[in-house]
Amino acid sequence: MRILYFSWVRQKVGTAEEAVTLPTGIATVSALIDWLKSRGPGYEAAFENLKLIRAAIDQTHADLDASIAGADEIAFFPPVTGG
Amino acid sequence: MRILYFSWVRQKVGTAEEAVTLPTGIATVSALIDWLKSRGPGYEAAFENLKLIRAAIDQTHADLDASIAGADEIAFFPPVTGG
Amino acid sequence: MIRVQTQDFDIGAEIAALTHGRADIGAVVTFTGLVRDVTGGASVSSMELEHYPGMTERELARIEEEANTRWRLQASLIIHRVGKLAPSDNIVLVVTASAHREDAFKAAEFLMDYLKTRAPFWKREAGSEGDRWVEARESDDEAAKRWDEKGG
Amino acid sequence: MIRVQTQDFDIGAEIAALTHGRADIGAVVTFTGLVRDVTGGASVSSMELEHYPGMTERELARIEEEANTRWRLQASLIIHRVGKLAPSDNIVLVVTASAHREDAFKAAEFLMDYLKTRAPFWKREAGSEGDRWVEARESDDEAAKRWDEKGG
Repeated sequence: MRILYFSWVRQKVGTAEEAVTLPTGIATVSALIDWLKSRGPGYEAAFENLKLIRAAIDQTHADLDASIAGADEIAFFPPVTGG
Repeated sequence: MRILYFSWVRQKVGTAEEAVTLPTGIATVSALIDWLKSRGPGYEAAFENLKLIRAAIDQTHADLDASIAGADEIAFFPPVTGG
Repeated sequence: MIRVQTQDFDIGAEIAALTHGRADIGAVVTFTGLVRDVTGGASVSSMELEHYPGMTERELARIEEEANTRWRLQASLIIHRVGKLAPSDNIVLVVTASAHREDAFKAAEFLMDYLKTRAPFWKREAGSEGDRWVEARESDDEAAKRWDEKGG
Repeated sequence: MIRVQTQDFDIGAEIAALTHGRADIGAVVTFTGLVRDVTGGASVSSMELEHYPGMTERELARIEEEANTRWRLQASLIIHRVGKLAPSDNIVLVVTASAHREDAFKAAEFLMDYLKTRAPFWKREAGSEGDRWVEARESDDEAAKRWDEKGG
């Protein structure tokens, strides 16, 4: 599974993109975040305040309780500020 | 006093502009219209339906019951259709 | 700024002139009105725009001033053409510039609603049903009325 | 039509391309967003626009399709720039064309409100207070929410 990070989430995590192999039992975006946070202080800092985190599954906006079953690409980013 | 006519009011009256000397006692736009209607069938046709008549006194929108005292220029026209 | 003219306008050039050297503008809204070749089922081959010289300029200036009182605008522009026009020709241009989009959008809508009901222009269409004066739309009166209630 | 690009756009040329040869268009509304040199009290010397390639295009296409479902549009266009920008540079252009002004205005406002809350772009400003990621405005969320209730 590919994980992408944008804006300050990318900066805090320290990478724009990575491929991960998830342990079994991780079924939702939230569970994925919990697992990522266990991987180091950069992840912990990035996901400290979940109110500021938005997610997309396969390039479509998704809630944090959405299922990630079958997903190829998950992205994390702050609320958007374009326009 | 100058009287101006626009759009189909102009066409029905048969002139775009005229100078008139009003008899005494004509105090409002309505009274002016009544007096104009007495001047011929063109005027009568133009002012047949007052719901379709708008007026301006010295280039400012005015109601039909507005006073014309001291006015230099009165204009009559249908509801506007620009834009 | 207001202009009444027979010649066409260049929207890009007008925006550029209005915003040139201004880095306090975050939002520009334009409205362009064009001649359609069909109105109310009748085909239109040409249109003649009559106006009330003098009152037109005063009324447009008044409308623009009112918009600038109601919203925070960095700049605004109204151009209205008169004379003979053909289908797809430009008729009117409204430009509003503001720090934020809300003000620019609301002011542009307001300007158009007021212009449609208060600026002394009259359209005459020539086409499949002969020549006819365009009738005022009730929906324009209603659109203008909504600004009486809410301040913006 | 949607485009994500680093280069600037020419509003007049974009409108002309969109409306060329179309005499069924009576109203064109454009919204242009520009870089301001001051935001939230801090001066801005440059701006960097990051985006999510792939999702950006999908999301913009989705937003445009939704606008075309809600209103009768003859044509629509969204252009959003990415990369490094300076104060007074263009950021975004939305164009809507319709027979009547109500549809064109509403659709343009809707497109901007949705773009502001759903399209994956992030602004980073450099200026008097160092570099900082622009924070999302609550007023943008509220602006987007109003479209949930009324259908248009």
